[in-house]
Amino acid sequence: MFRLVALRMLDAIPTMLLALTLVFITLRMLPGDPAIAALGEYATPQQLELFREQMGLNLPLWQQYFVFLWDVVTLDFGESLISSFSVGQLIALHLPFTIELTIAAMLMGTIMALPLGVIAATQRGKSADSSTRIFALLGFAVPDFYLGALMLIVFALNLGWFPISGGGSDFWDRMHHLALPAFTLGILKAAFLSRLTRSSLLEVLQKDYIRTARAKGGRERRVIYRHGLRNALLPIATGLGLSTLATLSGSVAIELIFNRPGLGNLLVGAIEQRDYPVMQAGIVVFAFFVVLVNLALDIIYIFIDPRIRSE
Amino acid sequence: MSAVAEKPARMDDNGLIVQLWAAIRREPITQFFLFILIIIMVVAAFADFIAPYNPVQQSLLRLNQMPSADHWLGTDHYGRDVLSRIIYGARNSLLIGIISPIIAAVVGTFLGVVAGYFGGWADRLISRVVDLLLAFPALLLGILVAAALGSGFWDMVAVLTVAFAPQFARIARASTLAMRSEPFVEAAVSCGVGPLRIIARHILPNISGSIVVVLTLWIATAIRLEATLSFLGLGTQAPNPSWGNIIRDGLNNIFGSSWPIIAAGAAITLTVLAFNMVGDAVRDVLDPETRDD
Amino acid sequence: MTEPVLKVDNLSIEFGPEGGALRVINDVSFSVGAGECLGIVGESGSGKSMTSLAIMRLIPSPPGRIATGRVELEGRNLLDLPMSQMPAIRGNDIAMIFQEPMSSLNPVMTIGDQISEAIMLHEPMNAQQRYKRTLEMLTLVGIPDPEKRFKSYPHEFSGGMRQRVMIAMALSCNPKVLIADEPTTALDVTIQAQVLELMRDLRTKFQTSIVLISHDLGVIADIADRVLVMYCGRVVEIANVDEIFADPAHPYTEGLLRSIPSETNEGQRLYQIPGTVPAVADRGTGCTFYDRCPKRMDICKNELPPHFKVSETHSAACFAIPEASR
Amino acid sequence: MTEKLLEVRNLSKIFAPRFRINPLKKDSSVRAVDNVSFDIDRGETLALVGESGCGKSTTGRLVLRLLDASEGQVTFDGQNVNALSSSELRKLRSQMQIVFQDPFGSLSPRRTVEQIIAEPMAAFGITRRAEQRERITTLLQQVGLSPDDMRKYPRQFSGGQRQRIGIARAIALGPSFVVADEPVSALDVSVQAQIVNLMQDIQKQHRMAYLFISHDLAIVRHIADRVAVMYLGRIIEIGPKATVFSAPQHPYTQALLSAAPAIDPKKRARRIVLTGDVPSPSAIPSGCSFRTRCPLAQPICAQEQPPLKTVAAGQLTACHFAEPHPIKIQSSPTPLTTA
Repeated sequence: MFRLVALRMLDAIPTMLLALTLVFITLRMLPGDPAIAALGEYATPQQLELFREQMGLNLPLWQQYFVFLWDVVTLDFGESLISSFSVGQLIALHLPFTIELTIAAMLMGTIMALPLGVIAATQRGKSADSSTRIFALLGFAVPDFYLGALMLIVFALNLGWFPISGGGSDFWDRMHHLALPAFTLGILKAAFLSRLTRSSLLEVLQKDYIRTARAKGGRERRVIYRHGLRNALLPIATGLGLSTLATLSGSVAIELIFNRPGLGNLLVGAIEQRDYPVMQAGIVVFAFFVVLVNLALDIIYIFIDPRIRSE
Repeated sequence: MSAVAEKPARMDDNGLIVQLWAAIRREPITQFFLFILIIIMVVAAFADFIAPYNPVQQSLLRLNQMPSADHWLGTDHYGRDVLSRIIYGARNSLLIGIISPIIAAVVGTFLGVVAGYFGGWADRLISRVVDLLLAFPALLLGILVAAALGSGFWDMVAVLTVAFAPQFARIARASTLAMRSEPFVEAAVSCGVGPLRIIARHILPNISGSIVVVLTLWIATAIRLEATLSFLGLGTQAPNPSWGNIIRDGLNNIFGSSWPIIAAGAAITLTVLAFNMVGDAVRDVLDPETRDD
Repeated sequence: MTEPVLKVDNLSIEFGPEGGALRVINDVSFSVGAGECLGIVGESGSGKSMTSLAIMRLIPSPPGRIATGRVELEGRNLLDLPMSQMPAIRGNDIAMIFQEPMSSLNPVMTIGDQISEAIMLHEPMNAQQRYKRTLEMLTLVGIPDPEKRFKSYPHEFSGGMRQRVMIAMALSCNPKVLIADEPTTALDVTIQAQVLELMRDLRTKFQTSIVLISHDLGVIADIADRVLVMYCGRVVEIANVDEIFADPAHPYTEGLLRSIPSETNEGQRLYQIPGTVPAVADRGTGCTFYDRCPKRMDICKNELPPHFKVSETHSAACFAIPEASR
Repeated sequence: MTEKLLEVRNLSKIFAPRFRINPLKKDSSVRAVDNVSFDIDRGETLALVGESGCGKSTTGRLVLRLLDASEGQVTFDGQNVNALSSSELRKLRSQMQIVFQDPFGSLSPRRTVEQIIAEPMAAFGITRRAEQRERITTLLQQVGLSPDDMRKYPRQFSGGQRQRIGIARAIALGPSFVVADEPVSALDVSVQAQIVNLMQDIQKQHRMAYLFISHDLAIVRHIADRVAVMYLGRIIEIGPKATVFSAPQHPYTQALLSAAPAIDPKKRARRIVLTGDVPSPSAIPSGCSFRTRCPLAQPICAQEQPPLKTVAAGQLTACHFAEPHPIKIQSSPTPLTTA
């Protein structure tokens, strides 16, 4: 089992490399001069040349590629063009807010979704099922930033229960700031995950071994939880992984709405202000999380699926 | 129990449209959303005739007005008519939201079928890249490509195409692989039929159903994603209205009026919901095994 | 014969919405005595598996529904019991094994846990006793190295071994009746021989009554005492195993036996039953075999033949059975 | 007047992952078919029997070059099939055809019966609609369907009828050789007889050769002229049907024959029940691959792989302990007249 975990970790390295290559190719080889993109259409040729030199953009492409990889490996992302902080410092400052939001939202979403999904599956076709379907449809149709804006208008602006912007200072203040954005994302995740739980469970409940469990005298509760849900956990875990990444990227918009000093806010600000080093680093950090979550998922699978264990 | 579990009739009996219409007629809710969808499309197409005001016309005389007989949805902090902005915004949102998944479907299906049918190095390359892209949430890919490309109309289309094509490639590849091992494809090979003809006659017709299903459902996602990117300032740019950037504008003026946010968000929600419901009906006809109830 | 352990009376099962329901099982009656093995033969769509699921009340409902009939276990009608009492009977009084050993075991639970779960559900034993009993059962069904195999997962077993595990699980609570639904169909012929031999051994050891369902007449001939032939949801013939193979009374049974290649018809053209099994919706009021029957008469078209006795132990539903022998 | 149609020599197929980067992962290459040789004459039926995973279906596909062989050679009607270019191969396909096991999967669900049967014709230049129609009408009548069925879709037919359509497609261009891959095992007993009879009728009419792949010994006994028994990718016994069935020399063939459940109670007495399971094709035992289950196994079996050696006229057995035996068998082992 340990060997398999190690194997998966090794597998993640080429994936990360590929992801970095993708980021590099997109940022450097797509149409558009990064220097012009950074300095704007009206920059003088001298300015552009200076910028290119600073950023190493006048090196041959393959050299740029290795410089880029080396910078990532040594966690040296250079200096921001706008802020006085280094890029590394900026990321360190902003990252915690994004992580706490993602974790809080996923916790809320999962805790709401699992019971809802099980109820919907076992009460298939009844009113509880229809309500979760409507919940899921709305959850899919309402954009997260719109729901966030509505929450902000109602609970922060009009009712004044929650702060309007910022990330908070001490622990309880941070929780207070976190509540509304986390609930916004969490409830949308719950809509998706409850439906996923329902369909995964329903699919598992069709399986032959469920019939075996009934035939040996298992009561419905036991059949559904011990045999059904335990097996449905496999697709649900995949859904949780996807959902975590979607929440992570969804936090970009939510951070903008609630004006939280998170990574998404930093990234979007950098794109807008053409702060090229910050933008590049922000995307690399997101890519890192994508690879990390997928790795975590692979490892979780080793623990919950015996078939993978004996591979 | 083959006699009891006869599968529902497929598109080869009746035309697809006939079946789809029959399915829609059975569901009053789907009818309602189809009606909504048609209205939204008509409004977007004839925005020039329907919108009561010029959407970019500013007026200092009527800033942040509440809804009234003159301005059904009020005005924003530049005094622009919110209803007119939403009507014009529908254009951008719908065009990008419909065109990009179609292009993505064509590109993705091509790649997926090539990878799935011919295998070999082409498959390895395509699969590896597709797997990687699939690991990224669509929004993140959108942000990445938008950061590199910019935010014109075709830039947005390209952004969404890159974000969605991997989904189609994955489905096309998987279904092609499944079809390839079907005995009827092997039978065609053993009859001396060439690969291109097999793809055209046996593979594409059998996978097109699932591609169309995914396509209709991804249109809804595309509209939402375009709105999100515009909201983040990476999509359609002000003063050109799109539903996403109306909300962005609204957020900057949240103390002045919340009407633009509420109205534009409702427009997105309704449109996504409508596409989704109609997409579900399409799926129920084309791909009845995966239906959700 | 002594009092039957299991008695099924006029069982009918419907599928589909109320009003538009189709009757897939019609008036099925039979009984199984203590220690007896009853074989049920039929082709796909004959309703043999549905009948066995109905005994356990495991028919997916909706859309399925038991419309009429009784299923008596030692005189007690199971269909009268509230559904909440069925789990106490399943696995304890009546156990079942299925056709697909590959998919009938829970993939994320160890073999040992699955067997000891069955024991836990019905026997008042502590964990240690259960463990011991499970090992005994594994040994009994011929699984080598049971301590080690206890911790194995189903995917680590071959099809034949999984079917042994299913048998161990089914017999772990000493059921009165074992229903085996095509237990060897998914297995290769040499493995099938192993499993059949195991079932024969265990039958003598446990004195369990067995209902064996199969489409394979060879398998039925191998271990059944009596045979029930089903066609289109009805019992068309029932007899002792020797009678049915030597002297089939129903034209369907006869056709079935003659269409199997064997030493006796080698080199000859095989007998073939013309036509195909009619769909459930197309079954008329008369004999369901009418369209394909070489002995059909006018009466068969619209009137359903009742069961006529050919001998004390042999009956068949056919008007062509001569009056004299009835 | 026998005339050799197909010659298979030392055919092997190894399924291996294309490349292995990670040295920690197990080698998962599988030798599915190992050094298989046989001949088929014009108009003859050779049955390939064995249990699942023994490589019999793979062999059928290698012979038709629906799969490319790793080693060995197939000669069909004097042509080296392995050496043909893909366009030459396509031309040859009118002469060699296949009937599949799965009557539901082998017909494209979205095409009519007419389109399905016309496909091989179109591939061979018969494109005139009227000519196609005429031929399809004849073919449908030959396989016992009505010409009106032409416009229907596969799902409107039962399993047996679909198998008839599959046969009509296979014989559309008048092939001289057909691989029948478990053609009746997905069918109900009463329908099996119909299809077996049909295949025999067609064989007589067209003087076709069959490679009849099956696990059902009763049907093989009925339809085959010669029988080859496979175990873990190798042919372990091959010979005329009468000899193989009445005097099998390989212990596996003996066990296989005795294991088939029989209605006749007399046959049940002398059953040989093998112990253990078939080993995985990725871990084939050394020497004789059957030794792990063989009641006769000796040390030599683990060291040396027994070659196929002649034990009677036309009968070859791959067992260290098989001895030549005198054959006193008529064309049929039991008198036919009693039926």
